[in-house]
Parts: sequence; structure tokens; C-alpha cells
Amino acid sequence: MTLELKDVCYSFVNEKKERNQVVAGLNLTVCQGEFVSMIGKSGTGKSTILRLITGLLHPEKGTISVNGKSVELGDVGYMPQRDLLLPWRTIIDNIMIAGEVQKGLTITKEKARGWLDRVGLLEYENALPKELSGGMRQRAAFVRTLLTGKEILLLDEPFGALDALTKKEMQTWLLSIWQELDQTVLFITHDLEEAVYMSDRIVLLSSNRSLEEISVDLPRPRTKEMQHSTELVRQRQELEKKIAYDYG
Amino acid sequence: MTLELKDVCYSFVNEKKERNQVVAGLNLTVCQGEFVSMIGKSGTGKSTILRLITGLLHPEKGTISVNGKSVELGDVGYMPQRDLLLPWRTIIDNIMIAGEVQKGLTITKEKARGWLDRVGLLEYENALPKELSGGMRQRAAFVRTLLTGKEILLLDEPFGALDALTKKEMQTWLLSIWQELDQTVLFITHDLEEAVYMSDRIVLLSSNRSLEEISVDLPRPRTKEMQHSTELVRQRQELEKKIAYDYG
Amino acid sequence: MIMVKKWLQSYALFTASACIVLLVVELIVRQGIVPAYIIPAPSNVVIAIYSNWKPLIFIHLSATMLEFGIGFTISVIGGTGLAVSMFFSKTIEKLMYPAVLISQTIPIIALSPIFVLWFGYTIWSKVAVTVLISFFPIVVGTFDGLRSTDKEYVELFRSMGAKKQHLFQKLHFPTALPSFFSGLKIAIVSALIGATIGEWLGASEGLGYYSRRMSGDLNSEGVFAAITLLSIVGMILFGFVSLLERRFLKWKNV
Amino acid sequence: MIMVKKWLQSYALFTASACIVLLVVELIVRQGIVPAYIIPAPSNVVIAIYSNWKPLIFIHLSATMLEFGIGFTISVIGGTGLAVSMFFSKTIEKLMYPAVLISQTIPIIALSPIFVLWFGYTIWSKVAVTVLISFFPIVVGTFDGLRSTDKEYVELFRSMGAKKQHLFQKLHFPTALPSFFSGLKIAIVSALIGATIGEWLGASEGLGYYSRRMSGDLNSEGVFAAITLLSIVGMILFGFVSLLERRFLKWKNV
Amino acid sequence: SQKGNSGSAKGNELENLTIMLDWYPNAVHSSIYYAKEKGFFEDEGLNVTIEMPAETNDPLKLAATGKVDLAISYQMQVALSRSENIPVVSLATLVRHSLNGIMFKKESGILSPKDLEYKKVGYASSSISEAVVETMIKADGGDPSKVKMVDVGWNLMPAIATDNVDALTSAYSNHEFVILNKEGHDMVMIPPSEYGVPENYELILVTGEDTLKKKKASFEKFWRALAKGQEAVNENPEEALQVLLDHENDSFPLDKEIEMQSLEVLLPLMYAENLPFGYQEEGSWNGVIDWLFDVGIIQEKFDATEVYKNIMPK
Ligand SMILES: Nc1ncnc2c1ncn2[C@@H]1O[C@H](COP(=O)(O)OP(=O)(O)OP(=O)(O)O)[C@@H](O)[C@H]1O
Ligand SMILES: Nc1ncnc2c1ncn2[C@@H]1O[C@H](COP(=O)(O)OP(=O)(O)OP(=O)(O)O)[C@@H](O)[C@H]1O
Ligand SMILES: [Mg+2]
Ligand SMILES: [Mg+2]
Repeated sequence: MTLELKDVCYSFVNEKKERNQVVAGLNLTVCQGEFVSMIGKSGTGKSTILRLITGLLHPEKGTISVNGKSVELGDVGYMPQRDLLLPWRTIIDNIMIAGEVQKGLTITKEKARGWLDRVGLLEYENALPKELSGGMRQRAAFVRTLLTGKEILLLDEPFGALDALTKKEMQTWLLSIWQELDQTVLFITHDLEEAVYMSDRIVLLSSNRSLEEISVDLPRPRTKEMQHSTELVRQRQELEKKIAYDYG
Repeated sequence: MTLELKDVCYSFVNEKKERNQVVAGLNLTVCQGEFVSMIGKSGTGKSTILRLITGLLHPEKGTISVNGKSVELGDVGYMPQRDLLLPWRTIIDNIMIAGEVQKGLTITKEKARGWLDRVGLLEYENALPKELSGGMRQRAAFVRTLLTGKEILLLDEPFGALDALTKKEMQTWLLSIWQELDQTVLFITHDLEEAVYMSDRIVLLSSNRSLEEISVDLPRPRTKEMQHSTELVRQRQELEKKIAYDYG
Repeated sequence: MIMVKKWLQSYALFTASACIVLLVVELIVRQGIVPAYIIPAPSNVVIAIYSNWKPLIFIHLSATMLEFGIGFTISVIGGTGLAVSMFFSKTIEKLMYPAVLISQTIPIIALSPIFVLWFGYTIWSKVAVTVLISFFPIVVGTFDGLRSTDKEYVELFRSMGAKKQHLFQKLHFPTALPSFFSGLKIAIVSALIGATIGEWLGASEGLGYYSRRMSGDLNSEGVFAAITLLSIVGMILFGFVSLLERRFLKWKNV
Repeated sequence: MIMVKKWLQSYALFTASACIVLLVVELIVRQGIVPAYIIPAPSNVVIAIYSNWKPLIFIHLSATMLEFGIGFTISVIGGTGLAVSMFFSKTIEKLMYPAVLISQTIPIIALSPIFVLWFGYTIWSKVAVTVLISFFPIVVGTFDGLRSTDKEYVELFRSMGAKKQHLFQKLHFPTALPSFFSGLKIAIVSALIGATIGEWLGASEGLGYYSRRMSGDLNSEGVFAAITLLSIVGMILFGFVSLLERRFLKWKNV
Repeated sequence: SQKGNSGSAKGNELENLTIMLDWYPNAVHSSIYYAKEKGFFEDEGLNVTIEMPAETNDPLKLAATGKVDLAISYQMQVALSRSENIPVVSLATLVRHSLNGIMFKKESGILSPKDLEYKKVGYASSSISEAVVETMIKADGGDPSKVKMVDVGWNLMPAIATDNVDALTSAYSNHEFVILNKEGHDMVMIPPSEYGVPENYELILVTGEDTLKKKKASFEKFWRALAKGQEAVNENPEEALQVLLDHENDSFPLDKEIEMQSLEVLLPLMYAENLPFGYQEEGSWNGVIDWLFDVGIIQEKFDATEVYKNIMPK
């Protein structure tokens, strides 16, 4: 599944009819099986781009296509920035929701429990979202997205609320799934190390709405050890310098 | 203002009367003017500890005191993990809320606007929370906490949703305020670099509910340049190793 | 048993106050300060109920409850149905909301011949009044509740390719529940009153008929006997809806 | 002007349907299928209003509106006041909720002698009925609304040392608004009906009085003239509350 | 009960008739209940259903539409219905004299209608009640415009019992008057016929014009049975009343004492010398029509024979 954005523009219009152009002439391609991270300053429009790709927002101009076909709602798996767990459902019922609304998808309770176990939430399967900590909620939302079973995943800061260790576990786990299922991933993060470790390519969104691509030079598969490799640290530092220059 | 927790215990009790002991015999002192970071795996009870200190939760056992006096609601400035901006208020009205509910505190509009400017949200002063990006909302919530004017600040992952650059700006800004106002700060973060850069001392909460203290060996004042110093990177790596060992 | 005890405890104050009020009324009436044909002595009301309990309960109460039951069921089904249709279709909203509204601004008794003409003296004229009175709160409650869904959740569902029907079932419906229950609580009480008013349009049994009839004879004990029964039933019904509400919105209070 | 045009556009379908219904009724009545003394021809109702508009509006409508105005104001103030007290005090809740509930399960007609005893034929007997009928929806709406506040926000406020009064003003109150408005919409319509019912307990002016009087004189056009005015006023009042609601809950729709 | 103890052979071919009472069952209706209970209707081949109205005017309208076959209404109201194009016809009278009047407490100091000036008079919504009071005061030499009329809606008795009005009209000598006296108020009543209002038939039996064409024969049967019932009531009021009380008693505790007094008031008013029970005279109708015209309640006079048809032989 190849994701392609061509000349996409989008503006929010507020009550007073003031336009806030958030996406301006964006071109981006994420190829089949590619893992691309998007980084950029807060408020530059990363989340908006994901919402455009899902089909929730419609571009003013330009086209967004999956495998050459115009994108439609339900084509991609989307994890929003806020966890958005339904407060009246238990965790297990929350993560199984895709099975209830997606045609042809059945998620067995065993499968859901297995995945919960994988993110360390099995003992909370029957808890309500408000009984969970912030990071636990985020993990639940992450699992919910994975269970949609889509080949394209759009993840909006999926590990932002996780501690260093849990985050790393999640990272390797996500990579293994990605590789196994040959998914296409567009991943928003603020953690540069994470961006480097996970991605084939990093796209950097500047405040002036322009986009720069940086390819990551680390071999696949990325092992656990690589999380601490000097090569990773070096690339991360390079990225940091670039950002300091670019963001301005 | 010195913050002192002695032998504090706390359990959540669920519907089925099952107890989940989250805080067990916690001892922690944060001295006047000290900047302490708390790190720990997701779900170990960091946020719960902050809620205990604010007085929102009451310890089953043990005491929590400020300057020797038992802590009361309103004694400390608290930034919760979720932004909790009131959806019906504009950003400026949201951040000025402390002035409306705290006795003897007046926040002028100019002051509020000045602080908004400082976090780059001045042009959004009249926007509603839902018109803001995740990181923008977090900054607004952060400013709201600062404007409470308290001498003790409890910050629950205040910069978790911020990109690397914005985060660093916020960090130096927070440090300058802290130094100027001689505040006492207890700071939850998942970013080890951040923990090292900001703190005098780091407390590490393990999954077995025990607490380990690590002092940071960096001179004050912490300058912008130190954010990239090798000394910081070294200390961070040390911390990382410790964690990998401890968390288990 | 435990529930009853808990209930008694939490409403002890009310029960005590009610007893005091009844005692004061008893005294006032016995002293002749208020004539007994306007407000009867509570003790006499109890006697009136006691000495007449068989027809009161088996004929009148059961007649009223039947009208209430049918009418309220129709209201709940029809009202939520209409609210849901209005929620899904702006056309239906713009068409039906004013119509429903008009139906609410008409004093029913003024229309009694029309009701009789349409429904005759069957149970349906009483059911019609019951429906007319209890329909609106359900429509407003459900409709406002459905509209209160958080847009971010809607986006999440739509991103999964959820159909309207799923959105409704899994999201709008649970979100609307609190507001729906507010409407339902108002409606269930109105429906009971509706049944009694319906009986004034022509009936030969029912607590509304009974009370009006007694009132025509200035028999205030009889009137208050019916009122007392109605109040008790009303409170039980309300309590039942409140219980349901607590049950369905349990997640809020955990 | 623009607003009126917009309104007309969005309610064009309703207006058209209403016109068709009226036309059909006109035909049916003129054909003698339904006798005019049961449902009058709409044209004759218009004539009845037109030829009598001065007393209808200046005497009867204004009398009803005064009763409505006072009663509804009392209901809104008293109802929100009670709901707020119940929210803050479990004791008041346990004491007053059942009492209010009882007041709702009593058919007003049965109470009319008591109203007459207490208030005579002053405006206050009508106001009392208006209050009795419109009080409950406001209490339920406000109370349920106040209870729906998210606990996390409450914690945020309390952590700032907010007093109960601040919590109420800044958090519970805005949170309760949607539910309050649902109750208010139900209440404003009930209050209008309440005023007309109140007039049936004894009055010498008002649209309720007028309609009953016309019914007594077998003048169905007169009855429907009053009903028509009541409906129009009811819709205006409801529209007004809806506007207020949209204004106060604007942030929801941005 | 003795229901159907004679002629029940044709029980399965009974013709259905519905009659709507003017109000809830009371002593006035003893004859109907008696005839029903004793099987007089069945003997005539009729199965009679008794209905009760929501409003005092509903019987008229529903009889006119044919929704009910027969209804009990008031002479004045039926005359008025003509001018509102409600096609009803009066078949017989049940009470030949006015039960209505002005009623007040003895202690009020009122002696005659003109004393009502500057007083409050309660009435039940209708222009006729107002006109009655006006006519009476005028006839007594008073000024009707000085009387304050209050429509007391559903609450005739409480209105005067609580002294919210000084006098009542639209209240009946056989009901309100009896009850108020029983409750300890010393009531006085002035009949309208003493002060310029024509004597009228208080209660009459009506039907719709179309219904009359179709069911004239059945109505004659009905009346025969009813008259038989009435005769029995007249001969033995106590026993007849007991039938009504028994019928009602399974659901309503009617006050026997009151109903007995009521019946005592009523019986003399139900008969006229030399006329069969229920027989209507043109003079009475003309008097009512003329008076209604004079006080401006009807705009046109009409021929009395349009509104009444006697169904019993003279
Ligand atoms: N619903 C909305 N209405 C109006 N403006 C919006 C809305 N959502 C986002 N914006 C604006 O669009 C811009 C981009 O927002 P977006 O959420 O895409 O940023 P982001 O890159 O995801 O930031 P962050 O890293 O903070 O999450 C911001 O300026 C924001 O104010
Ligand atoms: N309201 C609650 N009811 C019941 N259990 C709760 C509640 N809040 C938190 N917990 C439990 O307490 C434990 C600690 O939660 P807490 O939010 O303090 O974790 P945390 O250290 O802040 O985690 P994170 O880094 O993910 O935010 C978790 O196991 C959680 O399930
Ligand atoms: Mg974002
Ligand atoms: Mg936390």
C-alpha cells in the first residue's frame, strides 16, 4: 500500500472567517512497507496531516491517494493524539471496538487479551479507562489501533506518555509487527531518537509549512541493541542540529 | 517551602473492593528551592503521588507536610497529566482561572498575555482549546499552572507533548522562573535528558514501589549550552543503565 | 433487605418530616381551622383508602396503570424514535420539531371532543393523552443528548470506517443516556398525570376518574385517597427509573 | 432581515406541510365530513381571531402572559435554586426530591379547591399552577446537569484551592448548562399550559378562560382562536430559549 | 339482580343504544339505572350503554355527530346549539323546571338579586349563566354592571365555601345546595323564574338530527322503558335509589343521604299535571328562545318545532 499526498492544502476557518492555512502544498509519499516518521514543531500541522490522510478532513486542493485510489474513511488505521478511550467501556471492550464497526473484521476476546498482555495491561482488562494511568491509557489506545488490522497505520505520538523503558519495549514490538505484517507506517513523534531508531525516512515539517526529508542510515532489522548504538546517537545528534537550524 | 512525605501509603479500591496498593511507605523530601524530578515506569504511581501531595487524595497512612504543616488543598501549584482546559473558555480565560478562584491572587490580562506570548500562544489567546494542537494545549495548561503563583510546583509531564526544540525553550524558561522566584519543584518526566538537565535530584520509582534517589552533578545555573553538553549526555546514559537494571 | 434498610436510612429525614407535616395537618383539620371538605384529616384519608381498598386498587389503580403503561411505552418508543430520526435528518427535524411543539402548547381538555370523536371511550383516548403529555420530555432529552457527542470521538469512529448505525449504537446512544434519563424521569411522572387527565375525558374507572368524581361530591377524603395512591405509584415509578439510570450510568460513579 | 429569511428557508418544508394540513382540514370541514362544531374551518378561526384581536391580545393574551411570566420566573429561580441546594447538600436532596416528586404526581384539578382556599381568584392561583407544572423539568435538568461534571476538572479546581462557590460558578454551572437548557425548553412550554390550566380553576380573563368560555358557548372557532394564539406564543417562547441555548453553548458548535 | 328475567329469549338480538349522561351518575339518573338493572330496556329489545362526559357540552356535540345515540343536556344549551349549527333535537324532558338559581349563604345578608351589587358571583363558564344573573338583577331593579362575575371553573362549591365569592349561579338545587347545607353552610337559593328568566326544562334528552331519522322507533322503545323506570322511582324512591347506589357501590361510595335528599328535590320537578312524563310544550321552548334572543346570546330567533320532537304520545 503506497500512500501519496500531492499538493495538498488545508486551512482552518474560524468563526470570524479568518483562515489559518495549516497545510500548504504538501507533497509526501510513503511507499509500501515503509516506516516514515514525521517530526516538527508543535502546531505545525502534523496531526492535521494525519486527519487529512484518514479522510476526516478534506483537502482544499490536491489529492491524497492509497495505491492510486483516492483515500476513503476506513482505509487506514489511525491513532489520534488523545487516547479517546470510551469512558463507559472497559479496556478490553475499548480495544475490541474496531471488530464491532469494521466490516469483515472479527477480533476474538483471546486475541484482544493476548495483545493486552503484550502491553502489560492484562490485569486491567476489566478496568474503566479512568482507573488507568496516562501511559496505560495510551498503550490501550495503541493496541486499539493495531487491532484495526489495517495495512497503513497513522500513529500520532503513540508513545509520548511512556517512560523510557516501556517506550523501548513498545518500539521493538511495533517494529516486529510492522515487519511481520509488511505494513506502511506514518509515525508522529517528538522523540528524535525514536524517529531515528524506527524509521526508514524522517520528514521534517517546518514552521513555514515546507517539508524536508532525511533518510535514516541504519540497517534493518533494527535490534534492541541498536537503541543504544553510537550510530543511532550520532544520527540523532545530526538530526538535532538540522532541526535547530530548520525550525527557526 | 519544604515538602515532606513520611511513610505515605495509598490504595485504590475498585468496585469489587479489590485493593490496589499504589503507594507503599513512601518517604520523600523536597527542600526549599530544590528541583526534583520523578521518573518511573508507566503506572507506578507518579501521578498518584502528586495528587496525594496536592491534598486531592488522602493517604491511608503517613503524613504529607509543607514546612512542617500538614498539606492542604491550594497549597501547591499542580499541573495534571491531561491538559484539562475548560472547553468553553478561550485560552486566555483558561490560563487566568487561578486569579478567579484563589484568594488574594489577581492576574492582570497584560500579565497573562505576556506569558502566553512567552509560550508562543499569543495569537491564540481568543481561540478555544479545541482549536489548538496537542502541544499548544499542553503549553496553555503549563502557563495556567505557573500563574497560580505558588511556591511549590508539581508538574506532571509538562512537556511530554512538545517537540524537541519547543521543549528545550520551555525547559530553560522554567528554570529561569524557578531560580528567580526560588520555587520548589517536583517534576514528573519520561525524558531522562530532561530529568538530568533540570534537576538537582532525581527520584526513581520502581515497580516494586520502592524509591531510589540519584543526585545530579551539574552546576547551576544550567545554561542553554548545557542541554548538549557531553557531561549531560554521560549522566543521562548512566541513568539509563540504572533504570534498565532497576525497572525490571 | 439491606437495600430497604439503606433506603430507610437515607430517607429517614424525609419520612420524619412527612410525618410531622401530616400530624400538623391532622391537628389543623381537627381544630376546624381548615374545613375537612377542602383538606381532609390524613387519618380519614387512610380510613378511606382502607375501607375502599379493593375497588381502589383492583379497579381504579389497575385501570390507570394500564393506560399509563401503554401510553408510556408508546411515548418512550415513539419519542426516542422521533428524536433519533431528527438527529439523523435535518429535514425531519425541521418538519417535526415544530409539529411536536404545537402539540405541547394545546390545552388538552379544550380538545376533549376531538379525542372522544377519534378514540371514543375506549382506553385509547386516555392513552393518547398520556402519550401527548409524556412524549415531549423524551424527545427533548434524547435529541439534546444525541447532539452532545464529542466530535473527536466521532472522528475516531469514522476513521475506523464506522457506519452511521455503528456510530449511533456505540457512541451517540451511550453519550445520550444521561440526558435521555433526565427526560425519562420527567416523562414517567408526566405520563402518570397524563393518564389521570385522560380519564377526565370520559371514563368509568381509574384513579383520575375517581378523584374527579369524588371532588364533584365534595368528598375530599375520596379525592385524597386517590391522590395518595397516585403519589405512591409515582414515586415508585420514578425510583425505578432512577435505579435504571444508576445502573446504566454506573461507570460515572465508579 | 437575514435571520428571518434564513428561518423561513429552514422551516419552508414545515410551513408548506402546515399549509397543506390546514387546507385539507378546511376542505374536510367545508365538505361536512367533520362537523365545524368539533373542528372549525381554519379560515373561520382566522376570522375569529381577526374580528376579536383586540380583546384577545390586549386582555386575554396579556393576562395569560403575565401569569406565565411570573410563574415561569419563579420556577426558573426556585427550580435552579432547589437543584443547586440539592447538589450541595445530600440532606436537602433526600428531603426535597421526594417532596417535589409528590407535588408532580398530584392531578392539579384535585388540588384546585386548595388553591382556591389559599389564593382565591387572584393571579396567584394561576401562578401557583404554572409553577407547579414547570418546576420539575427545571429541577431535574439542572440537578442532573450539575452532577455530570467531570471529576478530573473538579480536582483541578480543588487543587487551586477553589471554594465550593467557585467550583459551582466556574465549573458545575457551565457544565450543567446543556442539561439545564433541555429542562428549560420543556419547562417553558409546560408553563404556558400551566397558566391556561390555572385559568380553568377560576378566572375572568386569559386565553385559558377564553377557550373554556367559548367552549361553554359552543363556539368552536373561539376555542381554536385561543389555541392558535397559545401555539404561536409557545413556539416563540421555545424558539427564544433555543436561541439562548445556542448563544450560551456556542463553544460547542464552533 | 333480576336482569333479563323476562323476555330474555331475544337477548342475542338486542339493539345497541348509547346514552351519554350530562355529568357523573347521580340521583337524576336513577330512572336510567333502574330501568337498566331491572331489564326494562332489554324487554324493549335494547342494550343500553351509559357513558359519562368530560365536559358538560360534550354530550351535545357527540350526540350531534352520532357518536352517541342519546345524550342528556340542558334546554338553554340546546337552544343555543341551534345558532351554532349543531344539529340536535330534544326528545323529552327529564326535569321540567329549573334547578339552577342564585345561591348564597344566609349570613351574607343578601335578600334579593339586587343585593348582589358590589358582590362577587361565581359561575361556570358560559354566557347563559351570566345572562341569568343579569336578567335577575335587572328585574329586581338593580344594576348588573355593578356585579363582579367570576368564572370559578371546576370549583363551584369550594368557591363559596371558602368565601372567595359571595354567591353562586350555575349550581343546582339538588346537588350543590344539598351538599353545602350538609357541610354546615346555611344556604339560600333564589329561583331564576321569580326574576324574569323564563322557567325552563333543566335536563332534557337529546339526539342528533340524523340519528333521529334512523332510530326514531328505538328511541320510542327507550322512552317507554325509561318512563317505566321513572314510575318505579317515583313510587318507591328509596328502593330505586338503592339500585343506583348498588350499581355504583363497587367503586364509589356515594352518599346515600345526599342522593336521597337530591331525589326528594327532583321528583316534584319531573312531572307536570295533565302531561305524560317527559312531554315538552312549545310554550316553554318559545319562552327560552325569546329570552336568549332578548339577552343577545342568540342572534336570530327560530321556530321552536325545529329543536324538539316529542317521542311519547300525549
Ligand atoms: N479544530 C481546529 N480548529 C481550528 N484550528 C485548528 C484545529 N485543529 C488544529 N488547528 C490549528 O492547526 C494548526 C496545526 O495543528 P495540529 O494539531 O495539526 O498541530 P501539530 O503539528 O499536531 O502540533 P502538536 O505537535 O502540538 O500536536 C494549529 O495552529 C492549530 O491551532
Ligand atoms: N482513579 C483511579 N482509580 C483506580 N485506580 C487508579 C486510579 N488512578 C490510577 N489508578 C491506578 O494507580 C496506578 C498508578 O497510576 P498513576 O496514574 O499514578 O501512574 P503513573 O505513574 O502516573 O503512570 P503514567 O506514567 O502512565 O502516567 C495504576 O495502576 C492505575 O491503574
Ligand atoms: Mg498533534
Ligand atoms: Mg501519570
